[in-house]
Amino acid sequence: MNLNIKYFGQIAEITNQNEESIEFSGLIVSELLDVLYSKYSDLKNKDFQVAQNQELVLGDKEITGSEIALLPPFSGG
Amino acid sequence: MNLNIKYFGQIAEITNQNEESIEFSGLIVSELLDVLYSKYSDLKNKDFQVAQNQELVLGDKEITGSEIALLPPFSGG
Amino acid sequence: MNNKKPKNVFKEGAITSEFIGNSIYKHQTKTSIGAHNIFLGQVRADIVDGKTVSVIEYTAYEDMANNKFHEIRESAFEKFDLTCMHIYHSLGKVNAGEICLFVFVSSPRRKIVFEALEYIVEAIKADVPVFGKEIFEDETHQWKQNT
Amino acid sequence: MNNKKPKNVFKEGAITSEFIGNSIYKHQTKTSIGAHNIFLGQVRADIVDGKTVSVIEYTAYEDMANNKFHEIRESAFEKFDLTCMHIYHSLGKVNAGEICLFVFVSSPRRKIVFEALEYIVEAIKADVPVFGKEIFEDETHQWKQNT
Repeated sequence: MNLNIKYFGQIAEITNQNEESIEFSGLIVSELLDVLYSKYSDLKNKDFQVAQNQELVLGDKEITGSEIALLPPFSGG
Repeated sequence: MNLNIKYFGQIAEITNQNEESIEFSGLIVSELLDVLYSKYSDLKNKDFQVAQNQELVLGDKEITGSEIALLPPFSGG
Repeated sequence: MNNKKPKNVFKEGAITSEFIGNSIYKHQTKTSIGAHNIFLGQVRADIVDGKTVSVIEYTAYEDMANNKFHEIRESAFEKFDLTCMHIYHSLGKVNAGEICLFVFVSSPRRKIVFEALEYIVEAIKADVPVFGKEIFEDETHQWKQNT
Repeated sequence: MNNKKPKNVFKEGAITSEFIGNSIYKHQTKTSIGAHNIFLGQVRADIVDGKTVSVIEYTAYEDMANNKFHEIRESAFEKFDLTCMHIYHSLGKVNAGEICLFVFVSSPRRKIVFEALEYIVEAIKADVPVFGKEIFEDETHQWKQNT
């Protein structure tokens, strides 16, 4: 399936873009991360969370095709 | 000795003045209160504290001649 | 200037929103501050036995009150790592909806301002000889009790 | 108006003291309020390895952030007897000394506002996807970490 992935903060500095489409044939979040790690090896050293449909998800969560975002540590306020 | 006594809030409504001089021959706060109770009998039903030299004192405190104040419950803010 | 001399915390009448805004503005040159916390006491139009409070008239044992405000101030600076602290309290008449108490604390970090502000406001309520006369629309009154 | 639709909490650039003063002013018609509590986050000119932060540039996952602000708002109204609640957060560049977060809660009684404000500010820091880029005077930067 075709996924739209958003990047923020220091994650977007590594990917060098704020968003992109990726063709994904796996099932769960950790498989998507493997795809991204192979594309952007510097991501491996970064602290981030994954949101799907604007909710934080863990690695075993099924990818539903909704909007995915990679979120570095929050630092509002 | 001659004492200057200040009244505030609902206490001043009973004494009908904000301050007065009283000639006092006793030693301690509770004796002064007896003098004031006999002058203003409505004071007996009122909740108040006594300050001497701007510090709260109890009935057994010696009267030193400094400024005395009768303070109803605080309600700042 | 002698720092030990208590400042006069009292202001005649209500504390305006312009005064508060201006006080916030003045802190923008203090760039070690990361967090401000502000408490505002506002006069409530309480309804008692069918009558509505329209004004609170504040009086105080002013000398003792300013000494108590000063003690609270010193003790808050000792307990908490505060950059600034300001207290203003109204005297005289303040209408329902207007502000009668303004407490403003600032610190590099937020956890400190929360603790400090609550400490200061509770101490003011408990220890400072200020007296509020709640005047109803029909000119009768009752004396405010803090709870 | 659909109350369930998240409002936009974000403002471009710094939150001014005039805006805050005006927001306080607007609450003077709400005469059931007895206590306001305001938190302001201000950008610190922190010094890191000899370099001074001059600006924080905020970005956010805006849709998710507004949803999270909305959830925090709903949960605060459920937990605490609040009359009003307002949250504003900056996006884009905010200079050292300027205000980037304004949280304003009001209630009939003071104990509630202290609890509610701290709850809301901590939830914002923990749950809302906002990212602060601390830009130094020499144009280099680091990413802000909340503590």
